Formats: sequence, structure tokens, C-alpha cells
Amino acid sequence: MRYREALREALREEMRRDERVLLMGEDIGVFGGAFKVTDGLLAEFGERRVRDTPISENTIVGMGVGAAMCGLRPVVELMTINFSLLAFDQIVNHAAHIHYMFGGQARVPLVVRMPQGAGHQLGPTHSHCFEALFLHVPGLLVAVPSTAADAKGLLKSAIRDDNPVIFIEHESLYGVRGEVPDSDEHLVEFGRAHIARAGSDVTIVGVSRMALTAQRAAALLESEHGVHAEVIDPRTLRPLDLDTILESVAKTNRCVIVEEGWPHGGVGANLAALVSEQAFDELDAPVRRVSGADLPMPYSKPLEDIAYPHEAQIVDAALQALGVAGAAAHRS
Amino acid sequence: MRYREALREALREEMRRDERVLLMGEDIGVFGGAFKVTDGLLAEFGERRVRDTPISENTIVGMGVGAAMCGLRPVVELMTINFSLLAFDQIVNHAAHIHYMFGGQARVPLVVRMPQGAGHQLGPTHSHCFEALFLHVPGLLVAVPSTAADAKGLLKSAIRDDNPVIFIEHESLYGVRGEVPDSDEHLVEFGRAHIARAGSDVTIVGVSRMALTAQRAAALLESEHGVHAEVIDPRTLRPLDLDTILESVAKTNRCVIVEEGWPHGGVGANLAALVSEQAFDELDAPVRRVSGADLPMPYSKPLEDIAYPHEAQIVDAALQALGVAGAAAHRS
Amino acid sequence: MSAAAEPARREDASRLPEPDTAREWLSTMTLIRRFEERAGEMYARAKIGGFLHLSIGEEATIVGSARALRASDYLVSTYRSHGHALVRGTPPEKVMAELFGRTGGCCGGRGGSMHMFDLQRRFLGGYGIVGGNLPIAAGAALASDYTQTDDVTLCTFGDGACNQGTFGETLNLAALWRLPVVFMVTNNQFGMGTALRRHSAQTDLRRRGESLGVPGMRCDGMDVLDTHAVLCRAVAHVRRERSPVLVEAVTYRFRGHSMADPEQYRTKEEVARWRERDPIPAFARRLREAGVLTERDLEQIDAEAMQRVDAAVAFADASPFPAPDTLYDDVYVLEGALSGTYSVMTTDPGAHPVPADERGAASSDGADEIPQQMSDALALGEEAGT
Amino acid sequence: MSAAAEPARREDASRLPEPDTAREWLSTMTLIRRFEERAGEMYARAKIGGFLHLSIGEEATIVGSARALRASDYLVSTYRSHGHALVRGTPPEKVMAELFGRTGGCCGGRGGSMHMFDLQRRFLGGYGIVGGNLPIAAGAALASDYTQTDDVTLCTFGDGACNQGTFGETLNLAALWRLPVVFMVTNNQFGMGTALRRHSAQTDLRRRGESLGVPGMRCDGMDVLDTHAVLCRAVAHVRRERSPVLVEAVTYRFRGHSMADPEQYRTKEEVARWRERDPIPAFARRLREAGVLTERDLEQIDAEAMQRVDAAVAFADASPFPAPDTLYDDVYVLEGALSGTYSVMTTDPGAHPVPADERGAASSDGADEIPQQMSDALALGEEAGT
Ligand SMILES: Cc1ncc(C[n+]2csc(CCOP(=O)(O)OP(=O)(O)O)c2C)c(N)n1
Ligand SMILES: Cc1ncc(C[n+]2csc(CCOP(=O)(O)OP(=O)(O)O)c2C)c(N)n1
Ligand SMILES: [Mg+2]
Ligand SMILES: [Mg+2]
Repeated sequence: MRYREALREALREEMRRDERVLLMGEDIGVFGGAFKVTDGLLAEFGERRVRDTPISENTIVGMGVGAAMCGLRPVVELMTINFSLLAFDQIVNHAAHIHYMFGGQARVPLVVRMPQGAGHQLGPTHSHCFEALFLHVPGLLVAVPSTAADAKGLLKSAIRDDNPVIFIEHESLYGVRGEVPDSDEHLVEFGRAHIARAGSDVTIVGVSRMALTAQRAAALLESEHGVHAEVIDPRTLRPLDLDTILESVAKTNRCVIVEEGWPHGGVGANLAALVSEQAFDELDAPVRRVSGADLPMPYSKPLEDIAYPHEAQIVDAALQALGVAGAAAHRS
Repeated sequence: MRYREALREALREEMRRDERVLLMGEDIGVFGGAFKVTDGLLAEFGERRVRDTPISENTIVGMGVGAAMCGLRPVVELMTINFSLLAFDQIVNHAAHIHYMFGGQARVPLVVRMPQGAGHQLGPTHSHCFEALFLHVPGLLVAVPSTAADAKGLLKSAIRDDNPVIFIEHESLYGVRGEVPDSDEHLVEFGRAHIARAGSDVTIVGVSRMALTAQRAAALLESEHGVHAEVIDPRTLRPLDLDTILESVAKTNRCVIVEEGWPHGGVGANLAALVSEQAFDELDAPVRRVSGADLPMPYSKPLEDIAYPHEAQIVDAALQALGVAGAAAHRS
Repeated sequence: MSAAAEPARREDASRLPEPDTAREWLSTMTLIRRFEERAGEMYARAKIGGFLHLSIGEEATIVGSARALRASDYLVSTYRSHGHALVRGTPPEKVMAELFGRTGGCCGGRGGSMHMFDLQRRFLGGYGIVGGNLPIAAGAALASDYTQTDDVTLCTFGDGACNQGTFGETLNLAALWRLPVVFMVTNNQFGMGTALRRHSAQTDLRRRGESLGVPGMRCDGMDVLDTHAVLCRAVAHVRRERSPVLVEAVTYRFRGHSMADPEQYRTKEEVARWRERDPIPAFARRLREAGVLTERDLEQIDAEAMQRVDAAVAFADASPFPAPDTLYDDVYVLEGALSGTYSVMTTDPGAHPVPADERGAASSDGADEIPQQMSDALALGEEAGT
Repeated sequence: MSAAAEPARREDASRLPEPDTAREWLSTMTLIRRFEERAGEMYARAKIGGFLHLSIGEEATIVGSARALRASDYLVSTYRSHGHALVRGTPPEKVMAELFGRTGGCCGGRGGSMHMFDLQRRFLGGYGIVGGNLPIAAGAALASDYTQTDDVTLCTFGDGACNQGTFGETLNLAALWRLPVVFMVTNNQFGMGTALRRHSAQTDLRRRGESLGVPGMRCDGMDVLDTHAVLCRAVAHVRRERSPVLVEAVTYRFRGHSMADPEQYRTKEEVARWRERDPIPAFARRLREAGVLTERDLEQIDAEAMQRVDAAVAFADASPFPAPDTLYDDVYVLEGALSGTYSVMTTDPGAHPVPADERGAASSDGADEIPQQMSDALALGEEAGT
């Protein structure tokens, strides 16, 4: 099943299971969704539960907050994460704070779904990765699924959770196929990292789409350099399963973090800080970060190609962490 | 001169020097500014150059962007940083990207001024520190002055610069006095950290208001623990003067970073990641971070008091970095 | 503009309500006034911190509008909302304790003056961001419709809030989706220090919804009868037509925007002129002249209000401050379906990670109303056979 | 609504412009059409990536409105702006090269289809965020006023953009500050797949500014004469009165929203009906019937357009891709007053820090216009004796 279909399955199952679940977003109904995630749901559930909205991001999210406070469980789709900046006030000052600010009286069981990512030549305003902006905010849960199975399991968990969830999909993953457990109760817990590939030489943490790039890089490290990399996909950034990462680093003594977004104050910086502080004695080399370039994403293909991470940079970073420069080297 | 007056001086001098400089913001004119920074400027420069705006943050900033592209040098005041979330789209997708996105044709010599910070019982929606959200964004310059002299010198530099500048003041500093060089040409360069106190035992980096708290903590470390802390105020976060911090750490081999905002993906994480990576061999202990608590800021005084850093936590962190627990200890 | 949306004036406004009702309105207006006067004093004595926005002068707008609602309707307000909590029935003790930052406060001291809340009484807050409450109100109205009740939501905000992007966005969505919301602009003539004509191109605020086909009404916000009459029409229209109305309540803020306001933006004379129309004595006089209340009744009403405020202060003073170890309570709802560590900042002196086994411990008082609504909704689900 | 804001129709619309002008309009509409048809083909052949939003069907709106401007007026558009660049005089070579992502593009390949720009011709872009261009247009108008010119700004955006918060915020500010902006809604009946009546409570879009006292006008966006006549009145009104006007241009998008659009939201019949009103053949017929142009002229105009598009493709194909080492150029203006390291990510494989000594190296072609404006402004400053 494709990542896109896994998300649709999660929505369909949860909508069947719970009448309080409804969808709101731009072109999610008649158009079927900009990335076709919600295709067919209008036909099945009707206009009461699948609602096309005007282009009013801040208000769509804010309505989701209000509806959630009053007992519904809205799932709001923002067409892409690039437009979430317009809804940032409702997400931070309202959705994230209301439960605490009102002394626990109100709950905001809201899910805000949106895809991020570069690689399609969408240029500076349409290629953002903003995990870092959301993981910064207490009160939010943040998911960054990289596989179809996690996409379905995490989305179902998100819809059932009583906290506001920022659910970050990736434009490049919608078409990717993967095994998905055939069960209405396939739930993936938040705060549980996934060891995508076991290894003993170096720990590579890949966030969102980069979890897959990291796995391909790990295969190259093995075949071309005889290096056994362990690849960890945190799957959620709030809560964060730091323990699994620390256990791996305790074993490998080396760590590379891969993110697609901007390096300054990015998710990579957050993870690098945590690992450097808490695995200080285990680290044989500085944590290496591989990130998107520190600039607005250019449209032109050759520039875009070098502006976000690929296998080669991850392999290099891993070899540097291992203290081996160049190719065909072995662990020193 | 007070921090507030130093800012006003900078605005007055630059407005006298350059007719293209104008001010826009909520209640900056007739009311004199929520924190009285612009008090008196309407009287001197008139309504053409000191413009009260409606409560429309995104549009005020966006107008600043457009006016800057067409040759003016607008200084926009957002009443507090808490409301900057509403202007986030214009700041990130427009102000920060336009120069790059349009191939260098357009420039955005815009300054967005706003105060941040907790400590006045303003509660969850009004106590934010958002440096981390802005330093993440390429294309922006970010200043966080902690003294009157830096407030004036950095603001004058910001107004003369051709890049969009996020100028972050602090609500608790407006009334603080400090020496300010009496010169129309007192400019403080961006990208130059300030060594606020020299020391050899541990490096303490304090951001925004925390640069002052760190200096008081350093005094306690000296008087009560015989520890000589070096305190560094980065003054700007983009560009960041990492070299000065690394030089200090090369000398002290220990580093504590103090920020008022949220810990996950905060400015502290960014600095801790950079120092841990680039001073790996110099560090005798993990970088310690002291940050605001990971929650919306509560209103109630006793809760607010323990939800952001004070001298005691900084002293503790420094002693931990030095491997000495408890009081009256000496360097081990 | 639909007939139902015609301003009321004369006809109803002159008609006085039942004596008990009239007395209750005056008592509540007086309570709000005395409560806020005292709050101002307590602020001066540093019992209250942060911002304190008083609605002194706006009591007729608050009581006249809230009394047009029934208990199951939602009320959504701003950072100027002590009166809205009180008019909904939140005990003055809990409101004052919130201002004092005590555990006895309606939000346990977490929100303070700008963030009042009382879910059980369907007072949906208390929001510090200008314009931020409009989408939330529309969401509440959506929930009412979705769960097939005929409840309405009254959303009040200031004249300055009309210039926030959410105003146009929310009115359009409410009109397009036919949501049962009454949007009420509490036009107190200023957005902080900026006079209406200096912040809004359209100073006839009831017309601000015209472009979106949202009918406008206006009431004299200094007259509790007119306010009530007009709001009753607005609420009835919205409840029946399931589509929004915009009401402008014309009133005035007697005090500064917040406690620290030199008020250079208006003259003492202007304030004095408006104070002559003080809604409380005006309504009191009217009731006395109509023989509804005697001079003694009036004195008694004021004395009662004073007593309740005294009691509120005593309660607030006696209520304990939150304990430090409650700092992290309710950042997250922890009895949900998810596990995992919510905060990993062991380097953060304040923070305490929440291990999986502690989960479910966190309290969430007041949330009891939600399960009720949920089961309603679920029942619907069963009908729908899903 | 002021007299100047009355829709035009009949009277002027029937009057044909001078033959040379008429020919230029038809040539430009034809150029835009042919250019975009070819761009579509180039997209299919993967010469162009990302999103490609074509304005085929909207050429009369583009040319009729832009020709109501003078060279020093500003034009601000959206992500559907190839035609706006072309009508302002940006060479088709530079627009096509931008689509190809080449150094010869008007933005050096940085922006692509959604982010066209030509500062020298006062085409102020090209913005990917719906509604994001309105505040920027108001800012440009502010600059015109501030520097005491009588230039105006034409800001065009879609029907869907009317629902974005910036719409209400910007119209209010423009009306309040009397800024010389013509806001033009290019109503092509859909916001992506959402029909007008499904996204806007008010479907008579020219009225969307009423609440703010912004007069509304409407033009037939399929008729270049009517569009031009109405926009001339709008521009004249704005230039004279220094206050904004909202114009609705009623048109239709013949192609999908972008290249990947199954168009399930409308019927083939509906599209066919609108295609019968195709603005280019309609205007051509009119000119032929009026004896302004012969059949041969028409063939020649189309042949010329085709040649220019061929030349544009040839140029774009020959133009080199940006060199990798230019990746970080123009992230910042580096000849400014500041020093310091702008990027310190030595751990970032892509990044290259910019050491102080390299500063001033970065190019910023096209920026030459700004110094001019600056010195104007400074001159003012000197007059003002500051
Ligand atoms: C988005 C936002 N911008 C600015 C502020 C600061 N502020 C608080 S109240 C206020 C004035 C609001 O005026 P109005 O809407 O008329 O309400 P009033 O205070 O008169 O009741 C301002 C600017 C804020 N809280 N939120
Ligand atoms: C803020 C924002 N939200 C959503 C989008 C995605 N999007 C791009 S175009 C579009 C439809 C806009 O419709 P309209 O304003 O009518 O312009 P048109 O495309 O018809 O020219 C949408 C939703 C966007 N670019 N920006
Ligand atoms: Mg007001
Ligand atoms: Mg459209």
C-alpha cells in the first residue's frame, strides 16, 4: 500500500470508528486533496464530515481548536507546511497552550496534517521543512512518519489522542509503497523510535524522509566501505524517544544526524545537543550533522539537488565520524 | 541612559540622518509606544514618518517589505514578540526570501523590532522568547541586545543594513541604565560577540536578558566558589560569532549556555550542538544548558519564578560542568 | 439586511423586564463594577500582577448581551473578561483567586486576568491575542451544529480586533457554512490608544460584515435594555437561521486600557461626558422611577455586591499558591492513548520528564463536560450506523 | 461608490483604440498565449519542473489592465504571472529561461514559474503565497506616496485570495492611509478546485471592499477593451484621489489549475462555453470587422508571436544552468554595513561560510534602480533639511 493510501485508510477507519472525527481543509473534498490523500472520503462521508474550506489557514486551524474544545476531533489538512506559517498563532498561542492555560479544563484533540519537503523544484516558498519550528513548542505532539505503516499507525494514534498533534507528512513519500499491517487497530505509539537497520559501527538518525535516505546510505556504507551503520527513525519528535538513540550510541560511539531542513536551530541541532550532552563519555567523535543548505530553496534543478542531503553526504559524514577519509576504507 | 532611551536615540539619529527611514507600528505614535520606546518621535517627525497602524501584524510587516523593496527603510515595531507569529509568513516567506528568490534584484532593508521575555506575570500568551524561531531562517539577521550601548549600536547598524533584521529587545531591560558612547556614529557590528566578563574556569554564554543574569551568576561563582567564569554575550544570533565562543571554550574547556526560552530546539540547543561538534577535543565536560521550562509560561508568580532561569541554576550548571557538586567547592 | 436584523430601539428598549430579572441585571452589573474596582485596588497593592484590563463602563454591554443567551450557549471573550466570567456565573471567589494566582482560581492561577475560563458554564475564555478568539468561536458553533443542537455562540471582541485578518476570514466562513455565531463588537471607541477613526477606514462598525452578507445591528452598549433587546433579536435570528450576525455595541472604557495608561490619547472632558451616561446609575434610576426598586433596594444591591467582593478577596487571600511540583501538570493530557517521554530535557533545571508509568496521574478538573458531549456525538454515530 | 468607480461598459468599451495600440494589445495577448502553450509543451518534455500555472484564457485581463498603467507604476502579481512579466516588457527569453531554471532567467533560475520578477520594469513579482502579495503592494504604494510621486500600484490576485486575512487587513490600511493601490481580483471562477460560491459567502466580488468603503468596479475580463476602459477609470481615480479601488475582472481559466489537474470540479461543457468567448479571437474578429487589421495582419501577428516564442526557447535552451558555486550568492546582501560570518555550519556539507574579506563580492544585478530611488528620497531629506 502506498503512504498516501495508508493515510487515507487511517482517516477512513477512524471516521468510521468515531463520529466526532471530521476533516477540514482546502480542496480536500471535491478536488480530492492536493496530494489525493483524502480522495473518495467526501463520497463516503459526505459534506458534513469532509469540508472544503476557503484559503484561510489561521481560521481553519482556529476553528479546529474551537471545535476540539467542544467535543469534536477535527483533522485539519493544510495543503502544505509552507502555509502553516499563516496558522502559527492558532497553533502556538491557542492549540498548544489552551490545556495548560485554562488549568486543564479544556482539551484540544486536534490533528493538523501537512506535507513538507523539497525535491520537486517548487522553489523558495514551497519547499520548506519546518519540523524544528513545531518541536520547539510545548503542548504539541509532533509526528514525522517515513513509511506507510508508520503513517497509518501514527495518524490513527494521533486522532485518538487528546493533545493537539502536528502531523508532518512528506511530499516525496506519498507514492512510496510499504507493508502495512491489515488491522483496524494498527496503532503506532508516539515516543517510540524505530531501528530501521541494525548496525554496530555508527548510529545514523534520519528524520522524516531522511530516514529513508539514511537507510540507502547505510547500504552503501556496508557494500562499499564495510561499515555497519545502525539507522534510527525517531518517528515522533515530541515526545522524543531519546533513550533508543542513546542506547545505540552507547554501542557505536559515533553519531550522524540527518535532516532535510535548515541547519541553524534545526531538529539536527536539537538531537546533536542532546546526544552530545548525554552520551558525552560514549562518543569517540563529534556528532556530525547533515542538513539542508542554509538558504531559501532555489528552483533550478542543479542547485536544488545540492541544497538538500543525499546518500553521498551521509556516507561522507559517517566515514568522517569513523575517522576514515575517502572510499573503501575500514574502521580505524 | 536607559535601554529604552538608547533605542529611541538610535531611531531619532537614523531618522534625522536618512529621510528614507520611517516607523510603523501599533500605538507607537499618539500613545508613545507600549513600552515608550518611540515616545516623542511623532512630535519630532510627524505622522508621515511615525505611523500608528491598526492591529494587523501580518500586513504591517508585509507593507514594510514592499516599502523596503521600493527604496524606503521601514522600522516596524511589533508591540511584543508574542504577536510576531501572526506576521510569520511575511517574515519568512517574503522578507527573508525575496533577495535570493528574485536573483538578487530586490533588497529588503527592513527592521522588525519587538520585545520578548517573561517575568512580569503576563501569562502563557504574553511571555514568549522566540529567538530560536527566527535564527532558524536564512535571509534574516537576528539581534538580541542586552545592554543600552548594544541596543543603540546594533539598532543603528540594523537600520543601515540592506538585509531584513529581526531586532529582539527584552521587556525587562527597557528600564535598565547603561553607559552609551555619545556619538552619532556609535555602530555595533553584527557578528561580533561581547566578552562581558573575562574568566578562565568556565565559559557561560548568555542570550538576550540572560547575558545579564549570567554575569550576576558569574559574580556569585567568584565570590562564593572561587570560580572564574567567562561570560559571553553573542549579541547577534545571525550572523553568529562562534569563533569568540570557541576561543573561550578552548581556554576554559567547559561551557554553559543560558537561554530564557524553551529548551527543545532552542538557541541553547543550537549553540550546544555547535560547541560540542567544534570544540569536541577541548571539552572536559558536556556542555550544560540552562533554559526556560518546557511549558507555556504560567501566570502565578511562584510558578513563573521557577519557570525561567535565575542565578542559582546557572551557578549549579557551572559547578556541574566543573565537576564540583555543592557549595564552597574548588576547581577539581 | 434581514428583518430580524433591524435594530430594536424604542419598542422593546422601553419595556422593562420582570422585577426579579431587572434586579438580577442591576445586581450583576453592580457586582462586576465593584469587583473590578476592587481588583484595581488589589493590583495597586501588588496582590495582582501582569496586565489587568478593566471593563468599567462596559457592564451594560456585558450583562445585556450575556442575558440574551441560554445556559447551553457558548460565550467567547477576550483578555478583558472578568465581567464575562461573572455574568456566566463563575463565583467571584474563583475569578479573584485567579487574579491572585492561586489554586482556587478558575484556571488554578495558570491564566490570570487575560485568560479566564469556565467550561462547565460554557464560558469558553479569555484570549490574549487580539482577533484570536473569532476562529475559536466559529469552531464552537460548528460543534453545536455538528452535534445537532441548536445552541449558539456569542463571540465578543473589540473595535480594534475588526482589523485583524481573522475577522474577515471568520465572518466569511461563518456565513458560508451558516454557523450559529453572534459576533459582537464591543466598540469602546479605542484600540488601546488608537481612536476608532484612526484604525478603521469604516467607523460604522456594524457595516463591517456587509461585504460578506453578514447582517449588522447596533445597540446602545450603555443601555442594558437596548443591548438585551437587540442581542435577543440577534440570538433568535442566528438560532433560527443558522447564520451569523454582527452586532456593534457602542460603549466606552472609563478606565485606562490597562493599569499603566497615561491616557494621553483622550481628554478628561471626553471621559467625563461618557461617565455621565454610566450604565449602572442610569439603569438604577430608571428602575426607581418605574417603581420597580426602592432607594433601599438599591442600597441593598450595592451592599450585597460589596459583601460578595469582600468574600471573594477573603477567599482569594486564603487560597494557597500553586505548589512548585505542579508546574508541569496539564502541559499535556497524559491519560490519552499515547506513551513515550514528553519532555527529555534532563539538562533543564526546571523540567521533569514524565515516565510512562506516571501517565494517567495528571488531573483535568472541569473536563467532565466533554465526555458528556462525546457520548452525545457517539450516539449520533450509532444512529448513523457507523 | 464614487462616480469615478462606476463600471464603464458600452460608452468606452465600444470605442476602439488607435490602430497601433490595438495591434500591440492583440500582439501581446497572442504572445502570452503562444508563450504559455509552449511552456506547457516544455513542461511535458521536462524542460520545466515544479508547478506551472498557466493563465490561458485570462490574457485580456492581463493586457487590458497592465496597459492602463504607465511605466513608473508598479504591478504586483501572484504565482500565475508569466503574462504579467511579458506584458511589462520582460523579454520572453528571460521568462522562458527562468522556467528552464537557467542563469539567463529573469531571476537567474532561483524563483521559477511562481516567482517571476523584473525590478527595472517595475514588475514587483511573482508571489507563491496566496494573499501574500497584497501587503507588499500596499507597501509599494506607500513608498510612491512617501517619495511624493503620483505613481500607483496595481495588485492582482485571485478570487480565492479574497478569503485570506491579508485581504481585509490590507484594504483597511490602504483605505485608512489613502494609498494609491488598485486591487484587482482576477475572478477566474475557481480557487484551485473550489468554485467561487463554495469559498466566498459574497459571490459579487466587487462588493468585497464595501465594508471598508473601498469602491468596487467590475470589468469583463474576457474583453480587453472593457477591461482597459474600467482599469483606466480605476487607475485615474486612484491616482487622483490617492485612495484604493477594488476591481473585479470576470474571466476564466481554460487550462487546469496547474499541469497536474484532473479537473473533476467542472464539466467539459462549462469549459467549452467559456472557450467560445476566448478573448484573443474575439478581439481579432472585432479589429478585422472594424477594418483595423486584415486577415494577413492577423496571420502575421500570430507568426511573430510564434517566432518570439521559438527564439525564447532557443535562448533558454542555450542558457547555462547556474554553477554549483553560486548556490549561496544573494542569500544576504553582503556589501552592507555589517560584517561577521553569516553561516557557521561547517558541518553542513552544502554550506560555505562567507568570511568577512569576501564581502562585497556578491552580485545583485537589477538592483541599480534602488539607488536612484534612494537618492530621490535623500534629496527630499535635504530639502526637509534633516
Ligand atoms: C495580535 C495582537 N496584537 C496586539 C496586541 C496588544 N493589544 C492588547 S489589547 C490591544 C487593543 C485592542 O483593542 P480592542 O480590540 O478595541 O479591544 P479593547 O482593548 O478596546 O477592549 C492591543 C493592541 C495583542 N494582544 N494581540
Ligand atoms: C496561503 C496559501 N494557501 C494555499 C496555497 C495553495 N494554492 C495555490 S493556488 C491556490 C488557489 C488560489 O486560487 P485563486 O486565489 O482564485 O487564484 P487562481 O489560482 O485561480 O489564479 C491554492 C489554494 C498557497 N499557495 N498559499
Ligand atoms: Mg476597543
Ligand atoms: Mg481563481
